[in-house]
Amino acid sequence: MNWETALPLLIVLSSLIPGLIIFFLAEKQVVARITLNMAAALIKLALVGVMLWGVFHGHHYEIRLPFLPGLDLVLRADPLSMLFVTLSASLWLATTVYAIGYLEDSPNRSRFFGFFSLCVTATVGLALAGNLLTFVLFYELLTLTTYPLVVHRGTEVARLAGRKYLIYTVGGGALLLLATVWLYTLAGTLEFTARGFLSGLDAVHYPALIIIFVLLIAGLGVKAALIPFHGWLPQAMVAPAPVSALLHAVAVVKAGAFGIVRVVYDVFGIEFAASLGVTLPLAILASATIIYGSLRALFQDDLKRRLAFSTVSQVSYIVLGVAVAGPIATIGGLVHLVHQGVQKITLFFCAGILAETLGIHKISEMNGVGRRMPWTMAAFTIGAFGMIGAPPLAGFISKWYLGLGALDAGQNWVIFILAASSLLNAAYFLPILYRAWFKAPPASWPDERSFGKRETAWALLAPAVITAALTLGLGLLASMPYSPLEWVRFITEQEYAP
Amino acid sequence: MTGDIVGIPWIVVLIVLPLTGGMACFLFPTISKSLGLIFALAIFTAVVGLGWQLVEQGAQRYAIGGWGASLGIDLYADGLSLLMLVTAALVGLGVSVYSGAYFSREKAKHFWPLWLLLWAALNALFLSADIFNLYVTLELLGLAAVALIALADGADALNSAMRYLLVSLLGSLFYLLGVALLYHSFGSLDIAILAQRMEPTPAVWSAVGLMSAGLLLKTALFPMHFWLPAAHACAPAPVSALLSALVVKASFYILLRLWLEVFALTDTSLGQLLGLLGATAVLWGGIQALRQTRLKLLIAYSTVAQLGYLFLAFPLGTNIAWKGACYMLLSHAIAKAAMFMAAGNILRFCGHDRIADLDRIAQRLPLTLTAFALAGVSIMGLPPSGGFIGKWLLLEASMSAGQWWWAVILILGGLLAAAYFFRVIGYAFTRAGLTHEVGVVPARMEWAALVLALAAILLGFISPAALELMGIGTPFGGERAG
Amino acid sequence: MSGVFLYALLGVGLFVLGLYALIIHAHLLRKILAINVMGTGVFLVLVALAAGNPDAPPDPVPHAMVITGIVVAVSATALALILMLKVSVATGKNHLSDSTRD
Amino acid sequence: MLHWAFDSLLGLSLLWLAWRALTSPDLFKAIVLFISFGLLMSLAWVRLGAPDVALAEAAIGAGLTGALLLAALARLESIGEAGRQKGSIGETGAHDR
Amino acid sequence: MTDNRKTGKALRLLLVSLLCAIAAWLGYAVLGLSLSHVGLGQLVGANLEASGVSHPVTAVLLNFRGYDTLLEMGVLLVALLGVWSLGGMPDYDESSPGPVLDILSRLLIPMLMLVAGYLLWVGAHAPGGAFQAGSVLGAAGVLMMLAGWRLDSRFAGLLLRVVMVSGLGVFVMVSTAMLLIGNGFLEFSPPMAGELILLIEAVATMSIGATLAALFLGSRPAVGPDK
Repeated sequence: MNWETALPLLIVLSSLIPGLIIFFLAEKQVVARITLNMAAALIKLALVGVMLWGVFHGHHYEIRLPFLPGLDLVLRADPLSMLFVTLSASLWLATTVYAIGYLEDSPNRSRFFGFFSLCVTATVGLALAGNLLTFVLFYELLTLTTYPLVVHRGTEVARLAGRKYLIYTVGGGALLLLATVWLYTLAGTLEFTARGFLSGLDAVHYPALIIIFVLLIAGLGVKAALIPFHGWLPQAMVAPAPVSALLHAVAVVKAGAFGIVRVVYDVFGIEFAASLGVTLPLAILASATIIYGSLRALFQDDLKRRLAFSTVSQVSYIVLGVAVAGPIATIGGLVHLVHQGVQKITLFFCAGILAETLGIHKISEMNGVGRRMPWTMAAFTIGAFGMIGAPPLAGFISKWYLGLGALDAGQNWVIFILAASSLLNAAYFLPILYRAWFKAPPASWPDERSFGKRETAWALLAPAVITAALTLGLGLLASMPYSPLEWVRFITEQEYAP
Repeated sequence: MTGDIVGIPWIVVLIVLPLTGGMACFLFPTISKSLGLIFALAIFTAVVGLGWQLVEQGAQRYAIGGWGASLGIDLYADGLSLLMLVTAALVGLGVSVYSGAYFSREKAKHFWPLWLLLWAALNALFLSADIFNLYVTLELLGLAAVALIALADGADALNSAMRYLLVSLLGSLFYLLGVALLYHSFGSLDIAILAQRMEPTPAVWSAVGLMSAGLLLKTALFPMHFWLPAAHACAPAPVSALLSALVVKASFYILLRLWLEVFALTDTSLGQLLGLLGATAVLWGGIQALRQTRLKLLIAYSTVAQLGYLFLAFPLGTNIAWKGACYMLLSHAIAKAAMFMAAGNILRFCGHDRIADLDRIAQRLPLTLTAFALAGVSIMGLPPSGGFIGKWLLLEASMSAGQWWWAVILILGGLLAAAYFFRVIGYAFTRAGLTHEVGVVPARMEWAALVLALAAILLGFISPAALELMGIGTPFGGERAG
Repeated sequence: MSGVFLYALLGVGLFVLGLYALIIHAHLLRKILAINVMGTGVFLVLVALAAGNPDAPPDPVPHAMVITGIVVAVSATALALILMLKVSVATGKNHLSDSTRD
Repeated sequence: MLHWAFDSLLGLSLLWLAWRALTSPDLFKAIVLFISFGLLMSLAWVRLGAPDVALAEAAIGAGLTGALLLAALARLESIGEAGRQKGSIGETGAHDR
Repeated sequence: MTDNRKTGKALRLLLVSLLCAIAAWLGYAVLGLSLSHVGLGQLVGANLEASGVSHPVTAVLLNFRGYDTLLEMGVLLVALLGVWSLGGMPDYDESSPGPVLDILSRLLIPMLMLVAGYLLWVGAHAPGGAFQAGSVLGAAGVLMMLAGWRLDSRFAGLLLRVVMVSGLGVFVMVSTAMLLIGNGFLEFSPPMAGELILLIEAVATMSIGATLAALFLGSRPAVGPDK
């Protein structure tokens, strides 16, 4: 159990054990709970940093636990998993601070933070999964641990939203399980290998492999909110803000997209998938989701529902990047995984702050909110412009690479999709900004809580501002050695045959 | 040290211990509770001892009275019987701890002797290699189970106990007629000897039909499941846990043992019929469970569905399929026992078990709810639970055997299980004030349910070792073609 | 020789007759009677075939099995009768009320 | 030849007794018929060369089971009466079906 | 009204035809059995003298397949436990026994005791044995209860329970004792096999008689302070 094998397990345990302990903490033990939460988040970030540095210098981290005769649970740190682990760990820290501030004195916080830590455990486990079996295990765990958070408020609306969430995710999980077993019986192994392990199979299995691909994409598409499986996402917005921020913008949705990336690259292999002819329909489905998501977002008056539909369309950029079979498009898709995460979490933080301090839920109530809360709206504006793809921000870079990749791969129609969706993004974000900055504020806010001279609690404001700054930073300093863009270039070198 | 551990004839100890325990609890009712717990622990260690012995020396055959196979009765212990004994020991220990706090003094006097004699019948049944001896153990099991159901005083408990008794007697008589035909065809009652002399004559075909019908009636496979829901729902909570986890599985064990060795017809059309009945049981049980308004009835119908899974292995007949079915059996037993205990806690706490009004448990019975949730994870077959391993192995077997329709049934069954499970969990999270005074639930009862549920989850991680243990003495035959 | 088969067939006849009565009658006492007749039928099959070859004495093993069977039958009948009485006291009816019949 | 006749006569009467016992309308008569069926059965066991079984059948099968059945019938009727006194919609009488 | 009787009749007809088909098939199967070689008769005969009793059925019942009988004593005990756990039963109306029953029972009961003793003893070398003797004893008990006799409450506590359990208890104790002296479980070494079997049978007879009588009574006898 030397350091090379212990590290991945430690990263997973660093949020599992505190989570289990938090369950047993009484409601009023606030200090203990906060310290435990923060300690867990910081330790995990530190460990991820060490592993990031190690992987960059070629160390090999892997741990195998016997799970089934002939199949093990594998936690392995390869460059692709490091991308998602770093994203999850850093954003979990920010969201923990935010959640502590947000749920100041609401009931059952121990239960909330317990399941919150279990969710991150599942996400990190899913990211570090070394074979499809481990991935499926953590994928199902993610469903089980997010359900109590969706129904946390305990209202009838929350229960119905939870029910719909389950119908989609458990159904998706079942399809994924069926496809995984079928794949195992055909291929004999489920290990993620650089250029996929299916190219060796003889041609008689090709129709079966296509059906398996469809099942896998359907199973993963539920969480990646591809149409027609996206229905649960807008309804899950009934959950408290930290949940919709971390889970429905980062953890759950990205898990689905990350799964599709794994399947296309490390199970089928991009060339083999292209030869099977399954990448084009996937690209079309992703494009349709992008357009559909943006269109639906236009007509939502509730702020969080508009952001939810925006997430539905934004995640499909990643899938589009993967489906367009070309190295540059892959870079665009993968880097968008990080950028979209950071930008969307900023927007959800701001939405939470508005709801918490001013009681604003509808966009129509946001007149002149910029004057009342300048810092929050500044962060919201940076996030919004990032989404639209304005130059200095992170969003621009991923759209830039997606466009270049499409041209390089000869898929010119993708350019029109990107252009159209950017226009639609502008169409549903700019009115919010215009209303917030240029309209006169109403006489009184629906449910205002004053925080002395500061505009809101620092625990809520700080995370939002930090992630906004991160969006700016990722955009400007894209070509720095440790930036996500360089890291993604490091990944794609391995995915494509030299 | 290991010399004498392996030397003790654990097979005999496993039968004598519960018998003496039952008698002791009957003789001294005032201290029957502590006696019962002591004997439960002793039996658990005896099972561990036998397991150790099997690992060291492989399958054990013990000739009672020293007479040998055809004349006397043999006891036989291999991987399959060890699995069943471990299931009985785990669930038994959990139920013993739970019943310590569940029964009033008056009822406990009757519960402990009957429960330990039922345990003796189970152990004797899992270890016997003689088909008439199996008939006697089946009767002992049936009568003890009926008496335990009737412990819950109430019109429908007595009613379902009566119906169960008649069904049990009918099943036993069918089985006995099959035994008579087999004995007079081959002149022996020992399973191993019958397996050698077996040839397909009309008498053997009717014996197969009769014994299978009798055992299927007692296992409550689909068309013959009518008696199970009422019996399991109206019985006291620990008794329903015993019935669903162990008693129903005993007749399945006999059918499996006969099918594997004596009948060896796994790949004929009869296997397909059983698979079909199993599939309908999975779907029918799931749909009925969805329609129930009372929690214990929902769990009882879930048992009908889960039993259907076990029969999916018959048409497949490969080694993986049998191991998958047996693993499903083990994890279902433990998870279902935990679920019934949780339902018992809820019933004692709220005074009713109407699902729609369970919406106050999450905050007031957190341990019970966690136990119910973890057990549910295993029943649904979601990772990381024992149920998942069983489901994975069965899926793998049906896929590699090319009969993919069983895989679809497994997936649909899982979805139905998720549907009726989350319907209950959904209500437990909604927030509503208390409208009546509540019964106190002793901590011991909540912890017993939670520990069993955790065991069901833990089963998900120890499957390589467990599957290897199950393979001692190759009960399922080598890697025969599917 | 033919006597043996005559009794064996009689055993089968009693078994099936008992099964018919068990299914037809709703009154619990009659069902218990039917179970007993079926039991006797099975025992008859067991012992009749034991007297197989006329020259040697009949095979004692089925006799032991039947004696055990008879004692098991009487204990089951005793329990069934008392349970029937309890059901009759509790539900006021002498037959099974199918509360959850499906 | 005589054996064959005796056996077939015994078999037929056993079958007839069983059938009458199971389908006679009056419960008391059914039990009495069942007891006589048990006694005749012990005769059959003797014919089949199984004296032990004959003894057991006579003592337990006919004797004790008969006694249990009659006691149960008597109690059933006393429950029926008690039920009717309380005005509950008990069975009209044990002698039905 | 008529239609469901009609369907009732149709269903009954279907049932009868189905059962006749089953009977025919079973009859055909039974007739197909060739009974020439089969059966354990010779094997039992060969090992008879090692079993300690000369009557084959008793040898099979108590030595060769003694384990069946042990479990079967368990069945009797469970039946009794079940009946007692079902709680009170309207007690058998012990209206004072008529003079005929009284005199008859005074004559018959000692007779029955004697017959039971004889049956027990003769079981070693002729048809008889524990179960037959036990049931005769049970019949004697039933007769006593019919004549209005009830067990004195002083003996209705632990002592009664010991008698009930003694049948199974002694059998198990003797069989495990064999283990301690080096034999296998339930393996009676020939010189003392006869005596051991007689001991087991005697206690079993007492226990079976008491159990059958208690099953007839139906409820636990009025017990003094629960010892």
